[in-house]
Amino acid sequence: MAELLPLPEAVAALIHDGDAVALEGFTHLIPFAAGHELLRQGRRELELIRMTPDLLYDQLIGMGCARRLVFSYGGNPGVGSLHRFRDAIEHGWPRALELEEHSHAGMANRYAAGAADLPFAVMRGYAGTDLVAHTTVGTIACPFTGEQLTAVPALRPDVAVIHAQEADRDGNVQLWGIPGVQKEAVLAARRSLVTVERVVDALAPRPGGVVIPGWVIDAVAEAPGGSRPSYSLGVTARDNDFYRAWDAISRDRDAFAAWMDEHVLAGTGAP
Amino acid sequence: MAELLPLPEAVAALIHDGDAVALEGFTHLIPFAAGHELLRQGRRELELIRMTPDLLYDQLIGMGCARRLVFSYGGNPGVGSLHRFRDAIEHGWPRALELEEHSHAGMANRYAAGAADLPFAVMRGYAGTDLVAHTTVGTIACPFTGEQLTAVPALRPDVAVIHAQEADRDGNVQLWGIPGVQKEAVLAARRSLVTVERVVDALAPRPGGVVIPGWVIDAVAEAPGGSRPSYSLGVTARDNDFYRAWDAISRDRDAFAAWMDEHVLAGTGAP
Amino acid sequence: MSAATNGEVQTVVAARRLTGVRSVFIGVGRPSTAAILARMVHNPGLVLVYESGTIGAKPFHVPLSIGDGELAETADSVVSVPEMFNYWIGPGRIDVAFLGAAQVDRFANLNSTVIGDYDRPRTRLPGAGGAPEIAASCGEVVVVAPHAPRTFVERLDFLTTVGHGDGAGARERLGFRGAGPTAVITDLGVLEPDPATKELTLTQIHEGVEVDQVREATGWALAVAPAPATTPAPTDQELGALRELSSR
Amino acid sequence: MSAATNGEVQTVVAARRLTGVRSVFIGVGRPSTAAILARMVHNPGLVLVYESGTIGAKPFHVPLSIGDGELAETADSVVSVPEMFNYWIGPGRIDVAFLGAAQVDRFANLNSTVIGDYDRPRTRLPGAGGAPEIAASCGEVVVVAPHAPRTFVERLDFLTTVGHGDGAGARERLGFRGAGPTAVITDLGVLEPDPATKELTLTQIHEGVEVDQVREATGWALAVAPAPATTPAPTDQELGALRELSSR
Repeated sequence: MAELLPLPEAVAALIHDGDAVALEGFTHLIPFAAGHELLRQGRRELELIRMTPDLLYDQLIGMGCARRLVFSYGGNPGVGSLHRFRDAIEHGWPRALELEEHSHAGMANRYAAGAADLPFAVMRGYAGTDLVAHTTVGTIACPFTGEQLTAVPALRPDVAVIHAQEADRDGNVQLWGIPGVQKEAVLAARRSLVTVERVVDALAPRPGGVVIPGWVIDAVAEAPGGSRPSYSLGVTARDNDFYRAWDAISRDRDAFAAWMDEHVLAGTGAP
Repeated sequence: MAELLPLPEAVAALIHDGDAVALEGFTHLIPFAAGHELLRQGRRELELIRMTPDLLYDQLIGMGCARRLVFSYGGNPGVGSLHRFRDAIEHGWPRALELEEHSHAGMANRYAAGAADLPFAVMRGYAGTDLVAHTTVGTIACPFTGEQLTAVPALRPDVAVIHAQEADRDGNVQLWGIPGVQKEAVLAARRSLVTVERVVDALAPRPGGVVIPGWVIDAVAEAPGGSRPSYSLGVTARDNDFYRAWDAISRDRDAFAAWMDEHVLAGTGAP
Repeated sequence: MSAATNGEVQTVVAARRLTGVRSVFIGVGRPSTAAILARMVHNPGLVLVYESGTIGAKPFHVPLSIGDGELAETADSVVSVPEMFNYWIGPGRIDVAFLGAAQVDRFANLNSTVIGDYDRPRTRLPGAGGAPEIAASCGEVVVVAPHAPRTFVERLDFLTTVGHGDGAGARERLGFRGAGPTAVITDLGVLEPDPATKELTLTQIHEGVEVDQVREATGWALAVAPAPATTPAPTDQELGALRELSSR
Repeated sequence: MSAATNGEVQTVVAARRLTGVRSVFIGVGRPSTAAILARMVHNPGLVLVYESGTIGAKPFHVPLSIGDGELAETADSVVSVPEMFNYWIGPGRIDVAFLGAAQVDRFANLNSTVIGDYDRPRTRLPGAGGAPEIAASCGEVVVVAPHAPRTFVERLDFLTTVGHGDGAGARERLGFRGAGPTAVITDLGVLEPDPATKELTLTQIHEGVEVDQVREATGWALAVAPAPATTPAPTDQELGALRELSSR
């Protein structure tokens, strides 16, 4: 049953050094506030899992808290490179980063298998690519037709963290807009934390609303604006200017460190 | 692209003798009007596919249009037996009925595999039961853990028929309330027909709304009340009294035939 | 208040079993009545899950079908049938499942498929529905069935749903997640699997019922606990709530 | 109106390619601009599908990301990422997919993973994203890329996405559903796979571009059609709409 906790307490209780952590949200609803809290608490040696690392993982990687990254697309959408991600992979700065790389279809199916508590998922994919030699996939034959298909191993993060528009006082969560893989991530993970724009007395059913019952969530933390510079449809807008500005901030190691000191570590919680 | 057609034309165009036809709807939104039209047009030798045969398939089976039935639960929910279904299986009346029987989990995964155009789905199920010897299932080993799991073959009906609350003039369909396996059935089938309570100028997004774009549907037919005695949430209510009354109507072959003559074949379209 | 019928006692015992439980998976009929009663009396926060995809339904009336509109309208979340089985039942997220059956054997295996031969059945029953996977995966299973020799049989005509298979260790060999049947609640008493052998044992009888009467209603040589408990009579609150619910 | 730049011509040619097409799968950047332009000028009913799960999006602005709010707010249907890949892309429901890449080879295979060695890359690129399965399954693929020797290479540093593999028959051997790349649209012209060998062949050049200029911008000995067509200049309507769109 979800406990309503202040964000620092929720992060302290649920995310530990060395954990495999999936902070999910597909462009929309990226849990920046939770990621920043994790940085302020100095979590280390994390395995970071996320389909689209985006700016949040660029920040976590640049700050050196990740040992390993599991992902499928590491870019600044519509802008260009994630410079901290590149610096870690190209130059090992601030530390070497182990990679496990998949396609989007592979990652989505890995989460779905995790949510179903199956050890793997079947799909068509990866065939003929160099990814096969550099990641974890298998082949599997259909027992009815003999057709060869691809198997991907289930993802079972230690912790999933997502952001949603609202929760009620029992910790039932509702998100709407692009749903991504957030439900799958929560159901696949051993523990889960949901940050929300607001806590309400009762969830009003919404078009496109995805409701995750509180009894499959460990903690809910109120974090208004907690997805900025990403967005929470209907509450905040995507800060596309910041996504563009990040290119310059993140290109230089010192500029990055200074920005993180001022905007994240100082604890304002602003992006 | 969905064509808006009168129901008789849609049924004539899309459903042929000998087809494998899935009329879906899980308690809710059962496409009775389409099934009755199919009876009036005298379709024969059908393979009827449906998780829960319900009263509609009791009627189709009792009228002798089914050669084969693929299903997972053949009861009158909360009332008891489906007497026409039983009579066909127990006494071959009005004709013998070939069965392929699964569990709900198996059928749901078979539809999902069909919708994904995969030849099979992986699940945990059937293990240890007598169903294994009487249906089509296989076993499959996880290529990563070695765990033995169950494989079920994809369902690819020739035609799927579902009922929804509304469609717009481009044939985009919206249903809400219990969604069952209707989206999967439409996506798994080669052809599809959706009957709707009403055609509207524009679909207004609804809580719980499942929208199926018109370009994956072949025909949409307006059929107000077309799910009765099942129901269309927010438009009609489930006629529980009729479900209870069906027990007596269907128990006797002659009473059944008389009822069908009067209420279905005469063309009133009432249940 | 008039004395409780054995059927009412059966429902109340089933409802009591849901005290302190988070979630219950239910079909229609008595199990549904018991679960709604539990929400009224024993466990107001109980999460009702129906295989139609309604999670956290709060029906005011006992639904006739598992897909009545009231279930969808009052649920916390309504999901598709594939999601229900793959994301909710399969991974064992539901604590207790209530199941019924036409035949139950001494290891609480269930038949809901046929009486007689599969290909030429004397009585064709509805079939498996969700039961095999529900019984394999939910935290535990409570069977609710009327106590009669034709129901409690020496040998099932068809094994639709595995309870404890051929006894201790069977579920583990099949790789099942849940604990399996922990109780069979009838209109005469309660059978529970022996901790060592998993054979159903009469551990509780309802007021006014004799042990011999239960033996006679059972199609095999029923194991009986040294001193079966007597079911505590339904309280006025329980019986009042049950009757009020049934009258809605 | 001032003359079209080569980049504008590239966008217009990509947009024209969507005439008469039902659905297109697009990422951000020029492909997104081209698809929105196509809805404005060539194909008002075109269904735009983004991997964020938005089906039938009708953006007024060119989105910066594939998940901008406007895409969700204007879509006919918004689905989860697993559903997008499993129910929509994998079964080949989308007619055309626009893809970009850092490297393209003579069989229209694509690299968006690394420049240099995988374990010690000179340049780490974003990675596969949805491209491998999109290219395998969508009806056909149109590659949109800037024409330069570092992009059009003799040998990919990493094969992220299969176009035509090692030539004719490769896709069939891999069991792919879609036809694969049918065109590579650059700022200099259009390359199309030879029907027999699947090797990319220059079949069309933009106005003012010389064949030799295209050869020099290609890292392999480029096959050239006997008489490459000249791209019809963007019409005033096309160019006006494109510039108006870009200014929104």
